[in-house]
Amino acid sequence: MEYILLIISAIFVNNVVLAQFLGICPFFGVSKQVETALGMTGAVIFVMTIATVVTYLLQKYVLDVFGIQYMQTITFILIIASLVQLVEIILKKVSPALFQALGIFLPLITTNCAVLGVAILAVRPDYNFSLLQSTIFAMSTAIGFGLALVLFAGLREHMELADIPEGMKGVPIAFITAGLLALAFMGFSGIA
Amino acid sequence: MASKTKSTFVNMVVVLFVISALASTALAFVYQATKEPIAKAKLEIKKKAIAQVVPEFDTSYNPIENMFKIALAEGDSLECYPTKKGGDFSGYAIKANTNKGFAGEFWIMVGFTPDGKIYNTAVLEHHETPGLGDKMQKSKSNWSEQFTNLDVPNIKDIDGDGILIEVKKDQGTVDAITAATISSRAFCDACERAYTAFKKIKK
Amino acid sequence: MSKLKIFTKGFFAENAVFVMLLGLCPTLGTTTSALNGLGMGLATTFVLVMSNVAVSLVKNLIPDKVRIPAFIVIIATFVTIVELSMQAYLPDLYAVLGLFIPLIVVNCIILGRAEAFASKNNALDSAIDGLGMGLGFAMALTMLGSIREILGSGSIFNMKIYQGDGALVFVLAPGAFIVLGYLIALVTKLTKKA
Amino acid sequence: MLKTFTKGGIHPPENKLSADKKIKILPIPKQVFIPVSQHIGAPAKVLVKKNDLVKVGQLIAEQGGFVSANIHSPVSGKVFKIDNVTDTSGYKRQAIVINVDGDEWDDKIDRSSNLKKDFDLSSEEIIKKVQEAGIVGLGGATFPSHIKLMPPKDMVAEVLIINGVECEPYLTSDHRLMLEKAEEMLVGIQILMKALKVEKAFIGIENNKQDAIEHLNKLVKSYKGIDVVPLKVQYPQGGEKQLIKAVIDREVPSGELPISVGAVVHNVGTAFAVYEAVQKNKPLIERVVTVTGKSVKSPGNFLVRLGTPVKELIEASGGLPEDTGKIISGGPMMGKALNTMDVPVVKGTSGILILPKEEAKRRKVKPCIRCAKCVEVCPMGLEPFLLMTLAEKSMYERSEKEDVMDCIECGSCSYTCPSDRPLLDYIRLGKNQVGAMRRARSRK
Amino acid sequence: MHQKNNKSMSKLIVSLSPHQLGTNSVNKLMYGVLIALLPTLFVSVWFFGLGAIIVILTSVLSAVIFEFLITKYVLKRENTITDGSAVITGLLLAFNLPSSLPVWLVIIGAFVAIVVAKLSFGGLGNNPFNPALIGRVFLLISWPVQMTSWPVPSPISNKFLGYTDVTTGATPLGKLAEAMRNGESMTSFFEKIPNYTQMAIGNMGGSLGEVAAIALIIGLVYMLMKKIITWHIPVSILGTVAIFTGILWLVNPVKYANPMFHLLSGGLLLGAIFMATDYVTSPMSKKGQIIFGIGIGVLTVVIRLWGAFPEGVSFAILIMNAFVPIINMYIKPKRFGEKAK
Repeated sequence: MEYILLIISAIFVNNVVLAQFLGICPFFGVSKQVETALGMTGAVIFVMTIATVVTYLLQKYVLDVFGIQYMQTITFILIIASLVQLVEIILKKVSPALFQALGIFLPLITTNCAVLGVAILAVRPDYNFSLLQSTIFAMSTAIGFGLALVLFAGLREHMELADIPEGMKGVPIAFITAGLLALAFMGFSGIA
Repeated sequence: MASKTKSTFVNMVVVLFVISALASTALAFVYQATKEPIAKAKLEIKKKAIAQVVPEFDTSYNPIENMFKIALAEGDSLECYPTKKGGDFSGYAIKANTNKGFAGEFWIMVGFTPDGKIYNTAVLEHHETPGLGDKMQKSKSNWSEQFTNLDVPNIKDIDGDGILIEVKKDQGTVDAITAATISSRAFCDACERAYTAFKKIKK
Repeated sequence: MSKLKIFTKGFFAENAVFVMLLGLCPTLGTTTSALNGLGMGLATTFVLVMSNVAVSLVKNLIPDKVRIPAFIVIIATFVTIVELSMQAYLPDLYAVLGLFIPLIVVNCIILGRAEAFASKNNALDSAIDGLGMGLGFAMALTMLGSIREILGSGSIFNMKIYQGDGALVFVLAPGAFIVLGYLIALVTKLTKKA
Repeated sequence: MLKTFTKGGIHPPENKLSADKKIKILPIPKQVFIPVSQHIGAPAKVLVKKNDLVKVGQLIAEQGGFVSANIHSPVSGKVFKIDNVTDTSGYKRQAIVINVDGDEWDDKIDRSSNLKKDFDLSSEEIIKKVQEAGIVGLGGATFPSHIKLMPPKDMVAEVLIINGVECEPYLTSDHRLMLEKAEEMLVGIQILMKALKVEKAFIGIENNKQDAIEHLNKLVKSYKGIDVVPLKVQYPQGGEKQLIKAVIDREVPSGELPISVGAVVHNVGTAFAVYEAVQKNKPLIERVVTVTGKSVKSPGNFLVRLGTPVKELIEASGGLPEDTGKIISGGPMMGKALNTMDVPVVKGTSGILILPKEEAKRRKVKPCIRCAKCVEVCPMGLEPFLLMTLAEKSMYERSEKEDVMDCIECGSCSYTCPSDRPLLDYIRLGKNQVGAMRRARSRK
Repeated sequence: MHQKNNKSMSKLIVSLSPHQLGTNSVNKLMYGVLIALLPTLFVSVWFFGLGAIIVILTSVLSAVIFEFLITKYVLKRENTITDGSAVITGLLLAFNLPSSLPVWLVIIGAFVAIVVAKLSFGGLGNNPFNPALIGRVFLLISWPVQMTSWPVPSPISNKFLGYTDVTTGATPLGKLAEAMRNGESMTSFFEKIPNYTQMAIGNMGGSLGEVAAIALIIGLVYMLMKKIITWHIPVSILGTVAIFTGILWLVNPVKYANPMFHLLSGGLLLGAIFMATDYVTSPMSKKGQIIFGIGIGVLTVVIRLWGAFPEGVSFAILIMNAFVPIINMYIKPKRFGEKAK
């Protein structure tokens, strides 16, 4: 039950994009088409989960042990950057088609602050997460990111066909849409 | 213009290593330099909170150094900061948490006078909804003033559930923040937990 | 490019938020009030100037292939410095900005400027560029923060300007998106005319 | 419960003004115009030249390819010229113009009106006769009929469906034919069955032609294997795929022909033409045309020689009304608007409909409110609103993915749209573009 | 003769088929919806008196005025007032507000509904979210106190002039949320709320248009008869709520309220009949509409029972609005002759 709540909370209630403002850049950058949004979601779920596991272990068994918590930001970001490289290399070999589709977005994940943000949140002392909890937290957060991204991509594809006023076309209307989506997601608040 | 270092393997490793080493050194230095102020800043916050919730006390007896923990249940304990005036205990600042908040756990400091009255309260950390739940902060509204000088031992437990500090909706005496009953209820819960801890000290 | 132009382009022509759409997370996440927006903007400016200078100084020493990791390390170092200093000397602001301080490291503006400007220009120009870009960013954040604070809390820089409650939604996530959306539409319209 | 097709459909006001008007023979005009493209496929090749003398029923243009049809002279007289003439498409196309002189028929044609029931021909012989007579689908599609009688090698026809639906509002030519030439038509059906080697034929008739249903029901008893199937009134039931679904509940797969589900569909008019060709040696030189419209003085059904200018038909039914806004060749749903009354009646002309200005005016187009009514009525299960938007935004790749080519252009979407959006116009544009894209692809 | 003929010919209208159009029109559909809303309008005025009239008039008028001003002066497009959609948005917004809401808040709600949620996207037909609900949720989140003060209804004869001076009380759903949090049993809970008959005629606290179940159902029947909407969305929503709450109730009747209560309380009927069926923001295919309805039903119950807001219909509809493009993309009507894949 505790895990279910954690999952629901991370996906819906505290949606990483719509409530916490993390990962906004890819949210706007990779949301023009549902298909690419789905691909990006896959990549983020993968990177975010692994990154969180690795950084969690690093925090508990290196930084905390040696009392050098101040190295957190620097080590975390390096780990995430190298992980992305690794994913890129693996993807290139395993699924060239997917690589083709995601190639340009993968480097974006490095600067997807949601990945670093979740890694940092997962080791926050007041959460006191276990490794399993951290993993679930990261994965659910990534799914929440994907959910928001895919819904948003659908809405934007829909708007491609709509008659948006000149001044609102493109970025402005995308923000308004995101705002209204966030408004709708407020309905989930308090579920716990 | 100096020529660019070539991307040979040795160069790369050396450069990265040097940069990382420099960065760590710089950080270690800054960390050392800020360690004291950070600790002080944190202490300051705590001191301020304690001073807010208990009557004036003698600075000769440091409540932070004399902090002790009171266990409420297995793995659940609260910190208590006792203060003295003229040699006697004059107040107890208890740092209490609750997980019944609207947005998860929050922390408040509750000060008791030795006779069990709440002297005052202060919010330490919270994630309640801005504009609603955050009205429990003194800076946002005067809602929490109803806890000032609250004579807890003399509250009648109307519904007989053993809980004294409750909002009116739960047959208690506290007016809830409008449209933020959950936060109000959680605040009461934190106070109740602090009071339970206080009673244990008295024993 | 004249020094003045390097400095001013960050305010309008290449404003990070309104035009380039960079650094959106802190833009939305920390602008619940004018003061928070300003604080975040200045913290970012500091990191931006320092990392720009550092990158431009060492640019020739770094082999191309490890350029990005090296830049990230440099940026992360300054971010951590800001984080520690803020914790020490501005604990209240730190409590509010919280997670977004370490996240400056992934703010695309900083790595972007390091890549696009500092790695190709001298230290002075890079510093001016960083300052201009940073202040432009800070300006955008303060603007957004002010609007949200006025609409959401009825105050600006914590000074009450009208009685009663504001529209809470502007303090929350939906309001942030909506205000920024209209703001970008407005800025685009104004700059297009000019 | 009456049978009908299950997906989509509309029920526009029927307006069958000329349903009880007997077929009148229209006098032969002074001059006829015979376009060489009266059918789907390649134009026929002209066999006559200026000043040639021709008889009624004489071959004047021959089949110009596999999918094409012969054309015979509907009149006797002298070839005046071979020139470009505006036809129902609104374009000028090659046509043979004949100045009429008397009414001299080819000797082989049996002009008597007695019913000839018996025939003793092989399938191949029938098909040859049909082909020679230049018979095409008379329901409006004008697909050469003999091709439909020759299923591809790997497919077998199981059932013949005769289209007596006439779902277009106003039109009554098929209705009258079923009443007045029922026996001939039934013999024609038997000939078609023989040609296709099928044992079973159904005549689908919409329930609003009760008299025809009763009449045929009486007669079919003496014809083996033919059944009348009354259908619920619903447009576009006359569409081949819809009719097959309604009568035998089979769905022709997207992009395939009816024969893929074992069905062959012919119009009642075609069945009658087949009778005349096989039993009377009479090629396709005349047809029944309805002239109708609310403002028309005396709406009626006429037996008309092909090539007769539309003007003559209109004169015969009381002249062009004052407030005429639109003259349509065909019905109101799928017909073509004419820009002149000089166009000739051709093999596919089932009716001439005259709409008053008030009804002909285009309504103001309003934004799509996404009410989904077009989706509801589309008999092909398409999403017209989307296809229109995609065409508007020139997104043809997606149009193709959204099955734009399945559209049968029945117009139900435009008819039902509360915002009066010209859905079908844009879908046609999409179809054209996708068609061009496909051709370009296959060239590669 | 030839000349004259040509002249008359040139007046012929040439266009592509079809040449005959149906009698559907946007105005007719919109006015149909308005007629269907009349019974509810009557009941709300009956129970909430002057307050209802003030809120409804303000909402409708400001919606229409905002639509007029923005289309004319900002978008510079053709006037769209006559299509009736702004009136419906205004009326539906009013039906989602308490009768004691200050006029200035009503105006803000109408502004958000019309300007932010509708015209920013290009007006009728382009908005992805239901405008009236966006207006309502915006107000609910911004001014929760005012938005959750529900005047106690009283028949018009008793207290006609009761706009500012009214007693307020919680809605049955608000009371349910209380009871559930306190672990109160349903038996004692049901003693505190109006009985089903009272609930069905609308004698309970709540938004203007949500209280009268019978009036709303009359509207539904009218719209179904006039073929303005089909049954798919309302039935799938109500069915899902009934089944979902029914299962919970069968499992633990002490803890969970019965389906009847859930159907009659709050804005469920108003939402299912008038808000979710909004053409613009609902899926195009029947299958899609059913999925949409089920989604709304499930989310409504989840938010009602476990969320912070006592009523979840508005949020549920808005959340499912966001799913509509995806639903439209993947749930296609079955094509005729579709080949098995």
